[in-house]
Amino acid sequence: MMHEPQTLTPATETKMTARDVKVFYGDKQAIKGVSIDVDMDHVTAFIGPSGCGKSTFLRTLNRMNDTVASARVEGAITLDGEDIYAPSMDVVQLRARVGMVFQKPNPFPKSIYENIAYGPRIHGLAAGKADLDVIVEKSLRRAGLWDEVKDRLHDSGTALSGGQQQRLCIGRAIAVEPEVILMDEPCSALDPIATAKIEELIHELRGRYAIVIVTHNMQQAARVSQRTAFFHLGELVEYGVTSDIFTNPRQERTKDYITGRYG
Amino acid sequence: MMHEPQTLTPATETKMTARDVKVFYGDKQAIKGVSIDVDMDHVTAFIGPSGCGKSTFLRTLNRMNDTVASARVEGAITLDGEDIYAPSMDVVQLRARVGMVFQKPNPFPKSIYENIAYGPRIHGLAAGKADLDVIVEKSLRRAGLWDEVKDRLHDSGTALSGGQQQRLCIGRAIAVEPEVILMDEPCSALDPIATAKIEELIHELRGRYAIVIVTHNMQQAARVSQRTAFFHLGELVEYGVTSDIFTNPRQERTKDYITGRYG
Amino acid sequence: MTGPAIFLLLAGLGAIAWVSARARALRLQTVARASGRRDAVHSLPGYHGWYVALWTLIPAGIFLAIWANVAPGLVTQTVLADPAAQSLPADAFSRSALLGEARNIASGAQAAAFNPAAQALVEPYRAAIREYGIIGVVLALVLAFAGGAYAFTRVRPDFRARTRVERLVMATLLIASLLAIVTTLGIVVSLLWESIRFFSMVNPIDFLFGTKWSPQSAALGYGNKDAFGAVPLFWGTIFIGAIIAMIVAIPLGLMSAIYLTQYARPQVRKWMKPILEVLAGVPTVVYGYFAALTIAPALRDFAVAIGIHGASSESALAAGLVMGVMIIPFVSSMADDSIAAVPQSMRDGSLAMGATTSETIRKVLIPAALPGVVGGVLLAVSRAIGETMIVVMAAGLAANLTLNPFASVTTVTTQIVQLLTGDQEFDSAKTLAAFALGLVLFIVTLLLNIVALRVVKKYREAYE
Amino acid sequence: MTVERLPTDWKSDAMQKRIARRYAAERRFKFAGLFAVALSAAFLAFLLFTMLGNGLRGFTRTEIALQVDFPASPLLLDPANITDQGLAGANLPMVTSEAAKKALGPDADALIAPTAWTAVRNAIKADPRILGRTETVRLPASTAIDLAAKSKGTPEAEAAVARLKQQGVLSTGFNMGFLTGSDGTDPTQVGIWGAFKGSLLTMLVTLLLSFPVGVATALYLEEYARKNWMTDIIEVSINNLAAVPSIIFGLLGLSIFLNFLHLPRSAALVGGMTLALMTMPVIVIAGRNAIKSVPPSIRDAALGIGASPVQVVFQHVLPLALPGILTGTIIGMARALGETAPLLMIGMRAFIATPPGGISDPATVLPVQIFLWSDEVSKGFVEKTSAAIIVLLIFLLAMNGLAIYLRNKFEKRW
Amino acid sequence: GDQGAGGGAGATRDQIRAVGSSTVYPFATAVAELFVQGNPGMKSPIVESTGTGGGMKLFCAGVGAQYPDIADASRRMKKAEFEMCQQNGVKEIVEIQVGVDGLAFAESKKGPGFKLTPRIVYEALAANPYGKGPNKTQSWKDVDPSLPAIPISVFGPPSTSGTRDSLAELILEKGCQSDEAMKALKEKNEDEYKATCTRIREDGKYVDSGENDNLIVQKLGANPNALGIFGFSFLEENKDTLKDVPINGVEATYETVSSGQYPGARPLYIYVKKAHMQAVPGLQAYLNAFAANWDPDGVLTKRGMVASPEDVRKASGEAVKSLPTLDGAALK
Ligand SMILES: Nc1ncnc2c1ncn2[C@@H]1O[C@H](COP(=O)(O)OP(=O)(O)OP(=O)(O)O)[C@@H](O)[C@H]1O
Ligand SMILES: Nc1ncnc2c1ncn2[C@@H]1O[C@H](COP(=O)(O)OP(=O)(O)OP(=O)(O)O)[C@@H](O)[C@H]1O
Ligand SMILES: [Mg+2]
Ligand SMILES: [Mg+2]
Ligand SMILES: O=P([O-])([O-])[O-]
Repeated sequence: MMHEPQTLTPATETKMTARDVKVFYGDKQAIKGVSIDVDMDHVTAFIGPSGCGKSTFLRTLNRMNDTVASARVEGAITLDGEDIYAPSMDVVQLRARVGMVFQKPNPFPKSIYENIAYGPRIHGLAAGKADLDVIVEKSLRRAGLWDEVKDRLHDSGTALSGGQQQRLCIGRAIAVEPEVILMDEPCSALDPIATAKIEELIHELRGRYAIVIVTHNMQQAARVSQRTAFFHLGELVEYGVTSDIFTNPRQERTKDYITGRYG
Repeated sequence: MMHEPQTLTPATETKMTARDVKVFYGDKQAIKGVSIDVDMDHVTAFIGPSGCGKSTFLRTLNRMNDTVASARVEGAITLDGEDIYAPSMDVVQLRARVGMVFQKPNPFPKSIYENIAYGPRIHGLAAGKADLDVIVEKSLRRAGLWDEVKDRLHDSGTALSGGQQQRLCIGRAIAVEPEVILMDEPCSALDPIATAKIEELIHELRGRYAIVIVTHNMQQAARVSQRTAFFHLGELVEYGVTSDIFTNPRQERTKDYITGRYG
Repeated sequence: MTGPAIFLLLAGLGAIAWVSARARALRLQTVARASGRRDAVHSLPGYHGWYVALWTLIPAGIFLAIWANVAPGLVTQTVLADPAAQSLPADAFSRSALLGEARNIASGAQAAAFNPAAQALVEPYRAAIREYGIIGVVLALVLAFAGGAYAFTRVRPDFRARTRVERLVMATLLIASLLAIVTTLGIVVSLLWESIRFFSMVNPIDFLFGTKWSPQSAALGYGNKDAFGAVPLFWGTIFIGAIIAMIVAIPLGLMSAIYLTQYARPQVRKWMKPILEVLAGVPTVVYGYFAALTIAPALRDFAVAIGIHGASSESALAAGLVMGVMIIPFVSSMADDSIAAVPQSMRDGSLAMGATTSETIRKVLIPAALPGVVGGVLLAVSRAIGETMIVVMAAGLAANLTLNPFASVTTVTTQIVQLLTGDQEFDSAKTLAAFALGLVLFIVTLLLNIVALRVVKKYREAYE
Repeated sequence: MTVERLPTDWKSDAMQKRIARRYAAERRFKFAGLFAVALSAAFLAFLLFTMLGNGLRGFTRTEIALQVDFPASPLLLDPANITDQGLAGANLPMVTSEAAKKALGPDADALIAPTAWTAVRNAIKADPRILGRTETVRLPASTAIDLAAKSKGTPEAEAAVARLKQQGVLSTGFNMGFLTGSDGTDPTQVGIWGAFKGSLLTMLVTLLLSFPVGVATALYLEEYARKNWMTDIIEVSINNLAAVPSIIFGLLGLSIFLNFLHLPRSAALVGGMTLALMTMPVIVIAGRNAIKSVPPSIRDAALGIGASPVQVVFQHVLPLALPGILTGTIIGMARALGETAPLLMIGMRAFIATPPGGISDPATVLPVQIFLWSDEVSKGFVEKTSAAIIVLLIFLLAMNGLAIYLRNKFEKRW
Repeated sequence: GDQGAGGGAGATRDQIRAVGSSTVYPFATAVAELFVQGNPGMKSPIVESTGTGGGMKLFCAGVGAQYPDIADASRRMKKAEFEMCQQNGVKEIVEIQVGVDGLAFAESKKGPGFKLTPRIVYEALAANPYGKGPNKTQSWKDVDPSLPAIPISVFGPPSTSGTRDSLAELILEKGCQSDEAMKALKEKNEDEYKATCTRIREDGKYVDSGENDNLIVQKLGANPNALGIFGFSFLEENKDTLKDVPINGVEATYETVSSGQYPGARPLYIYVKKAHMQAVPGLQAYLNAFAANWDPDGVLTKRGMVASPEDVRKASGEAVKSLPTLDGAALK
C-alpha cells in the first residue's frame, strides 16, 4: 500500500490533496488508504477495473459520499490547504467550488436556461436578471453549447441529445465558477461523435480548472489526461504522468490491466 | 450489408447456420441481415460496441427471443441442417440442445445439486436417483467445480462466489448434454481470477461443443476464441479467424473499434 | 351415494388413471430411448399421467355438475307421482315447503319434521334420491372410464402430453382472468339496467343539473320533477372528498412522504411507515363512529364558541377531516413512489451543485415528481368520493348547497345507502335513484382513475 | 464575449448570511415534515386511545349476587329430567324476579338485567343438584346499574349502586359473554361471537374465491398474456375494479346475486362473493408486483435449459413470488374484513340473535355489528360498540402486522 | 338455511323473517330474543328495520320463502298496501296490535322549555302552510309570540317511515285543520289537502334524520335549541339528557300515551302472512311470545313500549290464537 503521496513535477500548483484516505460502506472497505495530489491546470484520469473504487474516491473529493448513509470517510482531504472534512467547512459551498459531472447526463427536467441558472440562483451569484443572462450565456459558451441552443434556451434540457445534455451538465457545473471539476465517466453513455466533442471540451477547460476524470476507456485516458492514477481493489496502484503510465508502467498489475489481462 | 455467409476454412464441421437473419423489436430493427456459420469444436466470439446487437443475435440461436413479446425474427437458422424456427421444432428440446449461459450468474435459489439436476429432471434424462447423481457429478466435474463443492452439494447455489456461480450455470447447461453452448458476456461480472478460471474452462469444453461467446473484452476474445465476428449497429461487419481480425482487420470500422477509437 | 363419497370415488379413479398411464409411458419411453433418438420421447411420464387423469375426471365431473342440477327435479317428479303426494296442499308455497322439508329429512340435512305431513313423503324421497343417485354414479363412472380409456390409448413416447396438459393449465388461467371482465360487465349491467328505468321516470337533465334533492316529496306523490336534482349531492361529495379531505391529506401526506424518504433515519422510517399505514387499515366504520361521536361534537362546540351560525353536529368538516386523515397514507405512498421514481441522478445533480436537501426537494424533486403526485392525488380523490361509511355516519342527510364547512351536507354514497337501506321503497324512482347515483359515482371514479393512471404511467415512462 | 467575473468570495459576510438563511429554511422544511408525520401518528394514537378508553369497560360487566331458595320457589321443573325445553318452560323469569325482589327490594327488576334469568338457567344446567338447596347465583346487573357501577350513571342508579355495594352483593368481572354471545337487545347480554363467526364465514368464502382466481389472473397477465385487445381489456378491468368504490360492489351484489340469481339475502355466501369481487383485483395487483419482482434471470435460466413456460412459472416463479402474493392477499383480506358499506346493501344488517351455522345462513359481520350498535338507543351500547371496535382492530392490526412481517422476512433483493 | 330452488321442491326456511318499522324493531327483536331463549334449538328470527313503508313493500311482494313472514308497522296498513298484497297473492293477512307508541317531542334538558300545539307544529314545519305560499318563518317566535326567538331546528323522521306518517296524521293534519278552509279542501280535493297539510318544508329547518334515532338524541344533547321528534321509547331511554315537550299541555308519559290522552299516541301492529304459518317453523311460537310479553308488566314495556288498553290486548291475544283474516274494507 502506498501512503506516501505520489507527487509529480514540482512545477505544478497543487489544488487538492488526499492523505491516507479510507472509505467504508458499512463494514466494507472500498478505499484502502489512498494519497494523491490533484494539480491545477491539469486533467487527472482515474482508471481501473469495475468496482475498484474510482467513483467512490472521486466522490470523497466533493463530499458527495455524505449522501450515502452507510459511507464513512477517514483520512485528510484538502482544497487549497483547507480540510474539506473539517466541521467549519460548509458542504454546500464546497460543492459549488468542486463541481461534478456524472456518468449519465442528468439535466434537470427544466428549461436549458433554468438548468444553468439553477446553481447561480441558489448560491446568490447573480445580482439580477441581466446578470443571470450573462452567466448563462458565458457558461453555455464555455461548455461549447451556446451556438447550438441559443435560440431555444427555454426548451426543456431533457429534449437535447445525449452529448448536448452532457455538455449542458458541464455548463451547469461551470456556472457557479468552480475551482475543480470532477467527471465520472462522462462519455460512457455517449456515441463516438459526442464523445469526441466532450474530449475536446475537456481540453479547452483544462487551463482554467483542475479536472479529474474517471474513465473505463484507456484510450480516452491517454487522449485527454496529463496525469493517470490506476486503482485496483480500492488501492491506488500507480500514479504518474499519463504517457509514462501507458508506455512504461512500473507495476505489474498496471501493465496487466493496460494490456487487457483483466477488467 | 453482407448477406453472403462468411464461411471459413472448409475443414471444419458446421453446426449452426444463419442466413440473412433480421430481428425487430417492434418497429425497431436490431439485427440487419446477418449470415454466419457456427463451427463445431470451435469457440466463436461476438464482439462490438454496446447495443450493436450481439446479445440479440445470440438469443436468436436458441429462440430465447421468443420470450420477448415485441421481438420478431426473419431469415433462416438451422441446427444440424434443421430449421429451428420451423413449426415442428419443439422449442423446449431446442433449448436443451443449445444451452445458454448469461452475463450475470443466475443459479436458481435452490441447492447446488438441484441446480444441476433440474434440466435432466424436466427432460427425463435420468432413470433414477443413482443415475441423477452420476449426471450431477459428471456435470460439475466438467464445469471444474466438483472439487470445490462436492462436500456441500445441498447448500444453496446462491451462496457460492460469483465465479463459482457462473461455473455452476455452465455445469447446469452441460447437464442436459447440449450440442451448442451460447455464452453472453459470461465473465463481465467476475473478478480477474474467476475470469481466468472460466476462460480455462472454455478451452477445455471446446472439443466437445460448439461454443459461441459474446464479450466486451477484446483481449478475452483474442485469448479464448478461434473465430471472431465483429458487429456494429446491427450489422455483421467482419467475421474471420480471430488472429486475422485482431492483427489484420479488413474493415476500417473493425480497426477503429479494436484500437479503442469508440465503444 | 353422498357427495363426498362420489368425490372420493372419482379422485381414486383419477389417481389410478394417473399411476397406470405414467407407468405405461415410462415403459414405452425406456424402450424408445434405447433407440437413441433424442426426440423419440417427448413428455415426461408424469404428463402422460395427468393427461389420462384429466380425461378421466373432467368429463365425469362436468356430467356430475349438470346432474346435480337436473336430478332434484327428476326426484321431485318421481315423488309427486307417488300416492303419498296426493295429499299435498294446493298452495304452492306450503307445498314446496313440505316437499323441501321431506327432502331435507331424506337427505339428512334435517333431523325431524316440523310438519307431520312431510313425514309421509320422506320414504318416497329417500327411494327416489337413492335411485337417481345410482343412475348418476353409474353414468359418471361410464364417462370416466370412457374418457380414461380414450386417453390411455394415446399414450406413446412421442405423444405431446405435456403440451396438452399445459394448454389446459393456460386455459384455466385465461378463464380466471376473464372473471375481471365479467365483474366489470356485471357492475355496468346492474347499474345501467336500473338507471335506465330511473331515467325513464326522471329526466336525466333534471337529475344531473337540478339543485333540489328531496326524494321524500317524490315518495309522497308530488312528482319526480323537483325531487331528484343531484347537484347538492355532487357538491357535498366534492366538498367533503375533494376539498376538505384533500386540504388535510395532501400537505400531511406529501410532507410525511418527504420526511420519511428524505430525512428520517432508516430506523425511524422502518417504524413510522407501517404505523402511518395503519391509518389506511382502520375500517371506515370505525372512522365513522369516531367522526360522529368524538370529532363532530367537538367541532360543533368549537364553531358555536367562535360564533359560527348554522353549525351542525353532522358537519362536512368532521367527515372531511377524518376522511383526510384516512387518506394520508394513500397520498404519502403515492408521493413516495413518485419521488422515488425521480432518478437518483437528479438528486445527485442538484446536491453536487451545492443545493441543500430542502432546495433539492422543492426545486428539483417535487417539480420532477409533480405529474406522479398529481396522479396520486387524483386517485386519492377518487377514493375519497367513493368512501361511504364515514359520510353515512358523520356527514348527515341534509342536501345543502353550502360553503359552510360546519353545516351539514350529504353525499352520493350516503344517499345510496339511505335509499337502499332503512326506509326504502322498492321499485319507486326513489330506490332506482340509488342506482343512478351509483352509475354516476362509477363513471366519475372510473374517469378519475383512468386519467390518474395515464398520468402516472406516462410519468414513469419518462424516466425509464 | 462577455465580461470576466471575479472568483466568488465564498467567505464574504453577505455569503455567510445567505448560507445561514438557507440553513434556516432547511431546518424549517425538515421540521414541517416531522410535524406532518407526528400529527398523523398523533391522530392515530388519539383514535386508539379514545376507543380503548371507551371500549375496555365493554369487556367487563357488573353482577349482583342473589340468593335463590330453589326448593321454596314455584319452579315447574322435574329435577330428575332437566332438558332445554323443560328449562324454557320452567317459569324461571318469574322465579328470578321474585327472588330478586325478596333480596333487593321491590325495585329489583330495575336492578337486574331483563335477561338475568338465563344466568339462573345456566346455573341449574351446570349443576341440577342446586335445585335442592339455596344457592347464590351471580346475575348480570341492568344497564343503568352497570353504567353507574363502572362510570357515571343517573342519580337513581348511583344511589342503587351505593346501596348494593353496601349490601356487598355487587361485583365487576370480565364479561365472558361478550366474547361468546351474539347480538341482542340488552347491552349487558350482547356478544360479538355471532358477528365474528359471520365475519369468519364471509372471509372464508372471500378467500376461497378470490385467492385462486386472483393468483391465476396475475400469473396469466404477468407471464403469458400477449399484448392484445383482450389482455388490454382485462388489465383495464382489473385496475378499475381495484378503484371502484366498495359501495358499487354492494349494488352489484344486490342486483345480481340477490335480485337476479336469488341467492339467500343476508347470507355470508353472498357477502363473501361480493367481497371476493372486491378483493380479487387487490390480489391480482399485489400478485403481479410479486411476480414482477422475481428477477427475469431466473426465468431466463429455466427457459435456457429447456423448461416449458408452465414449468418455469409453477416450478420457479410462483414459489418465489408466493410470499409477496400472500402479503397482498392478507392486506386485501384485511380490507375486506373491515368493509361495511357493500354488506349493508345485501342485507347483512339484520338482527340475528344466534350465530350463523353455515355460509347460507343469515349473518352479520363485525363492522356491520359495530354500525348497528352505534345506532342503538340504549347507552350501554356505546361501550359495547367501542369494545367491538377494539376486537376488530386487534384482528386487523394482527393481519397487517403479519403482512409486514412477511414482507420484511421475505423481501429479497436479487 | 335456504336451499337451492332446484326442481319443483321449493326453498324452505327455518328462520322467521320480519321486516318493517324502526319503531317496532326494538320490540320485535326483544321478542325474537325471548323466542330463542324459550325455544332452545330454534334459530333466531331475523328482524330487519326497513321502515314501515319499506317493510310493507317487501311483505306484500309475495308468498314464499324469499318473502318475509311478518311486517312490523308503526301505523295501520294502508288500503293501497293491502291491495298490493292481494295482487301479489298475499291473500290472508293477520293484523295484530302489539302495543302503543307515543310520537314524542323532546328537547335537551338545557332547552328553553317549548310548549307546543299541533297548530304551532304545523305552522313551523309545513312547506306551504294553509296553501298560502312557502313557509317563511325563521324562529319559533315568528310562529307564535308565546315562544322564544330561537331559530326553528327540528330533527325528525324521514318520509316512508311510519313515524313520519304518524306525524302527518296525528299532528300536522290536526294543526292544519285549525283552518276551516282546509277542512273544506279535504272534502273537495283530497290530494291537494294532503299536499298542503302534510308536506314538510325542505329549507333545512326540518332535518330528515334517517334511521339513526340515536344520533338525534345525541344531537339534541349537543344543541339545546333544537327539537326532536321520535318514538316514545327513545325519550324514556334518554330521560337523563332529554325532556319532554308537552303538546296541548299534555306530557308524553306512560299513562297519557296508554290512555290515548296524549295527542301523539298511535298503535303499533304486526302483520302476519297466514300462508306462512304452516311453512315456517316457529312462527306461531313467535306470535305467542309477543302475546306473552305485551302486558303492562311484560318485558316489552320495560323496553319502552306502552301496553295497549286491556280490551285491545285481549282482542289481540284472541287474534294470535285464531288468526282472523284482515278485511281490506276496514282500511283507509
Ligand atoms: N452505496 C454503496 N454501498 C455499498 N457499497 C458500495 C456503494 N457504492 C459502491 N460500493 C462498493 O464499493 C466498491 C467501489 O465501488 P465504485 O463504484 O467506487 O467502483 P468504480 O471503480 O467506480 O466502478 P465502476 O467502474 O463500475 O463505476 C465496489 O465494491 C462497490 O460495490
Ligand atoms: N427487449 C428489447 N426491446 C426493445 N429493444 C431492445 C430489446 N433488447 C435490446 N434492444 C435493443 O436492440 C439493440 C441491440 O441490443 P443488444 O442487447 O443485442 O446489444 P448488445 O450488443 O448485446 O449490447 P451490450 O453490449 O450492451 O449487451 C439495442 O439498441 C437495444 O436497445
Ligand atoms: Mg464508477
Ligand atoms: Mg448484450
Ligand atoms: O320506522 P317507522 O316506525 O318510523 O316506520
